[in-house]
Amino acid sequence: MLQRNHNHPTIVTIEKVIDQTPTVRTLVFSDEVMPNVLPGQFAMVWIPGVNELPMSVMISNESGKAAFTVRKHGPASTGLFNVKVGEQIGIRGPYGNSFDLKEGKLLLVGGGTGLVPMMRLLTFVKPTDDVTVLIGAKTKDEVFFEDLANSLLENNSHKVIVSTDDGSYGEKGFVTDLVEKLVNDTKFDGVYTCGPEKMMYKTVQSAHSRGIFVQASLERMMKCGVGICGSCCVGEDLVCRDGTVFDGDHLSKNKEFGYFHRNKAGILENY
Amino acid sequence: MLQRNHNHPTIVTIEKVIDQTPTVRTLVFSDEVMPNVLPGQFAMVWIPGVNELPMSVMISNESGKAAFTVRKHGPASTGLFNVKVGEQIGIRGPYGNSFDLKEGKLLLVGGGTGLVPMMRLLTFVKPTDDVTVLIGAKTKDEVFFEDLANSLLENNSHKVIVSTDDGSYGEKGFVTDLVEKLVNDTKFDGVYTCGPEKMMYKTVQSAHSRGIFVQASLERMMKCGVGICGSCCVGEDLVCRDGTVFDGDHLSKNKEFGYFHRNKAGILENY
Amino acid sequence: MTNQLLYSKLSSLIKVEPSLATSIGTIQLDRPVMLASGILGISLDVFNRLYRSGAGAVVTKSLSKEPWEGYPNPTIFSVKGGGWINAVGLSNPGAPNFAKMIEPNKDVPIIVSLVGSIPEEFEMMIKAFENCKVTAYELNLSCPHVAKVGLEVGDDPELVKKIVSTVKNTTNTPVIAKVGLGTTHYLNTVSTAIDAGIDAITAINTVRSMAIDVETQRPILSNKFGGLSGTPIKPIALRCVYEISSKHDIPIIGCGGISNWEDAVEFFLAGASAIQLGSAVGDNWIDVFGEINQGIKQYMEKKGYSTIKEMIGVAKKS
Amino acid sequence: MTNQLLYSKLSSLIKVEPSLATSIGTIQLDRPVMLASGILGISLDVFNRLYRSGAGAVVTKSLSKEPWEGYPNPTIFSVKGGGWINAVGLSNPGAPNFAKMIEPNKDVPIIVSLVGSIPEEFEMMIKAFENCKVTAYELNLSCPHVAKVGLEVGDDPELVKKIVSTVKNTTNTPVIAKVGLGTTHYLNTVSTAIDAGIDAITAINTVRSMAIDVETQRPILSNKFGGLSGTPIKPIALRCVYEISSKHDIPIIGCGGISNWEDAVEFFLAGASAIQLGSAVGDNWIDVFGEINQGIKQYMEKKGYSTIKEMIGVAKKS
Repeated sequence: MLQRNHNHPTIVTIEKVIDQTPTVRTLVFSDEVMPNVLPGQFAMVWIPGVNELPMSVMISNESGKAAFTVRKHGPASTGLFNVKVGEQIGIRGPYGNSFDLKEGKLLLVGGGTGLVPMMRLLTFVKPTDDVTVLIGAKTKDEVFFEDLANSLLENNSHKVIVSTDDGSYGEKGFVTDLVEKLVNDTKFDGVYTCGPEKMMYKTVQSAHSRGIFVQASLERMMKCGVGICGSCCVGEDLVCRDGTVFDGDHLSKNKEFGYFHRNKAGILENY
Repeated sequence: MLQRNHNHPTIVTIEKVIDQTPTVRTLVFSDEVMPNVLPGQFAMVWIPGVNELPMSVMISNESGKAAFTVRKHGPASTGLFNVKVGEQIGIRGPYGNSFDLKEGKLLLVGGGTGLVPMMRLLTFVKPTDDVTVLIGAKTKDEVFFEDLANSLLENNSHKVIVSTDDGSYGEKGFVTDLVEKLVNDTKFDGVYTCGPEKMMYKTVQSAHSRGIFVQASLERMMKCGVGICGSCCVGEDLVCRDGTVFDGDHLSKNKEFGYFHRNKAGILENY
Repeated sequence: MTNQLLYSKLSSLIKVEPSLATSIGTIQLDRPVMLASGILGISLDVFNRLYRSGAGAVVTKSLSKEPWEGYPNPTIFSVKGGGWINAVGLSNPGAPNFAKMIEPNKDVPIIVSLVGSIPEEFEMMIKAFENCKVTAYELNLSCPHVAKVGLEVGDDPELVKKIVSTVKNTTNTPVIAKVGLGTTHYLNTVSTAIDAGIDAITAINTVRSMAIDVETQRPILSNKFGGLSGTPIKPIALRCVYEISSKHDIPIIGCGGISNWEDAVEFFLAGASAIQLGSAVGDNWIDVFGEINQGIKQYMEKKGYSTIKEMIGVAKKS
Repeated sequence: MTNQLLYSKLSSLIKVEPSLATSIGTIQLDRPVMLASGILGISLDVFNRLYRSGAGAVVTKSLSKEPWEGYPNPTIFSVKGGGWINAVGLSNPGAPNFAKMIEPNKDVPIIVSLVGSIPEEFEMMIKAFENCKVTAYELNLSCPHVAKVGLEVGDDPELVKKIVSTVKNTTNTPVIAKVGLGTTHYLNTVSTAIDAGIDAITAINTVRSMAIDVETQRPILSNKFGGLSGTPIKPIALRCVYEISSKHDIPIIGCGGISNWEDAVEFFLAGASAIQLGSAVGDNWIDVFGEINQGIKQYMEKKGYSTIKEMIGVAKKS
């Protein structure tokens, strides 16, 4: 094959599709680059004839393979959700920075497909780390990666806590209330979060207000992934190029984080 | 400075000009690449505002420096001949292949600026080699590089023989007659020649007819130096890309070598 | 010239720090390197950041009367052989929304890029900016991948004439026309714009192009066609700047594949008073502005120039 | 289509060796990769060598009525950002001398490229080849750096019409028009040529460009302007082939920056029946023909194509 240009789509074939929930699927593929990306990095994923969207790169238990875990909502994500085994997609990247993983007591807070970078982050923890993973979901049907988190942490002192808003599984209530409680009781060495912006916003507040190191991996609508189109700007920051991972200290000074994102026309919209 | 593209002119400044004869000068410059080219390789030399021409790269006794030894005849070579110390020229390359230097008894036959690759070749001979250098010239005034050849060979068993057509210096007669005599008496391990095409043609004949390994470095009008323009083709060979160095065996089968070259319009002309 | 030479000789002797300030007609900039239209141009916070990073001015995304979503992805990717192809489709929040967004601006020289298909649209849009600090307007007459606007306008001399005259009658702010390689001769568009009173020319826009993925056997862009930018088009853009400056006495802003200080200097020598960066930001991120400013300054010191002006068009004298 | 699919499915099952043969209208070639005009095209010995190396045909240098020396050096160099700029100036031995030179040819499919400014010149030149094996004539209507011929002709519809009709009335050998980006819309030149009876189109020629050396502050080419070739123009050329094949039912030869098998396939998928190589020879030398043929063959095996024809224009179906 000819030399790879990481800003040009490289075509890969989907080898396996795993249903995580009725609306979430993991698509597994082989590639030289994507299995080795850092937690927080993403790829621009082209579904030929449909669309292209930024996706955090999911780990695979098979070496030489990576995956995308997608929830269907818009046309692009639904297009990716519907890709079948043997079909081809294009990938650009990896793009973006990654988490600064501390040692000791770690708290990971993930919601929905925001769990993807959290799972990859777990592959980097040291055996000596004491890791707590919070998985937030609306209801039982939408819970996934709980077993995966436990198996990735089998050699660590760890807790994996699931909370559902309706209490249909695990603890009842918002995961952010759980975060507030945990950071109140425990002095974590690092808190890491990815998921719905409001969830990340509160998690950052809870930790940062107590002087605890916290990082969040932001999600925005993207067109280029390389800092050209500007679609993903949050205040003066570009999620694709300055992020996706930002320190709580930095985010707490950003007027748009937690409140606004831009639509396809670049107009600010409320969360 | 930005990255160098060896097919794009790199500007160098002439630091020293040495008059070799009334019509031949050596222009010395500093460069990272040109001091290390192989014997037979050439550069495309741009004289801003004047022209560009192919030049064999001359050695310099100072490290980190190279030179061009030019005889003024056409507008291009006269333009280069007239470049003063402190003035700038552009260089592309190096281009072309190089001599296959044998060990043992070696014969080098050079005429005029054809001595340039011969001098560089001498820097590659082993102390155990027995080297004979023939320098051919029309008359005394046009003899140069005799002392240089001797000094380059001071650690070798060697002979440097000059012949002038008019006998005004060294032996009288055509250098090619001297070649014929030498290859008749001695079984050389390698014969190398560069200079006027007729001289090279006879030298190749004399050696090749006796089964002696012989190579010649050809000169042709060139525009691109990379095998695009075709100006330098000799039969099916492109001097810039397949040469400048060719084996006597190959040349002896070429119907144009020794007889024809192409003018700027690409029309065959006799030597 | 001899005075200038003498001056630069002197200034090099007495080691005057070269100035990066430049003027494009009546437009005065502290630095000659600006952000090209279409790049990062939708947030005032980002504009301030770019200005701090060394951009002499920022050109906004091309704004239309109404908000536009642009084309579905893929809209941008890099060509294997170098450069980028994009068909974002002029997505923008619309002139009124955008004007509100930049109203607080005090520091950043903002050049507002406008796109439309009839003179009235341009007139309305400019009115929307009456409370904003606008350094200049750049009329995008050369987008290669959106119908009814861009090149379809630039390729229509009558329309160019009408639009430029209307805009010039609407505002006293300097007006720049951005031209590109369309289906007519861009030099005619330039002449028409000059006759209609344009203040400066930006050359050139991206060049209509395409790439096909051989595995899936389809054009990569959702719009199939897009504009080629980056190093591949630099020699074409440089030729256009040289041609315009050889034919007309009009300030020129060079744009097209400039990725380092040497490229920038080439454009000054060809006749550009300032330059714009686009793809270089994608390749080298925001530091590229400072790096290029620095490189230009070192070149000026080496050559004994104390002002950008001394460099402009020097290559035409050879 | 379904038959074709079935056929390719079958052929992939029964492992039919894919064929590289292609036809450009009535022009039949064993291989789809040819040498572009202007490259190495002045010696029959070299033509034979290129043919042995895998070229399906060789296009000669553009020949004029009289011998031309071309411009002084520098005439060719590589751009730092990639690709080549040349202004050789159409140096050539003149049609009569050239015709004599290729008279002995039996094996090599030679496409004779012609350049001129009036129909009569083309007529005279073609007569000079009456004793030669000529596979086709390619009219160079798009040289970007020589006055009175090339683009000045291609940009003049009336002249194009006259020249093409005259040539078609002079010979029964197929006639190809080579177009490029000039000062008018190349698609109009294509339409005009087709109306006048042209048999095929080669797209595209090099793109008018320039480079300036910042040290000596002068254009590098003696002619100042030259034509940009190589990887930089590939996306532009591909777009032109796609546009032509979308608008007209005419055989197309793709040319412009093709440097590997993947590029070649892109052009087939866009609608080209064959392709030409120029700069790639300077970059990778003569082996490039065999390498690209090999790569195309492997692609065809992988995709189950047994003929080039099956690939042509497939990207337009998406």
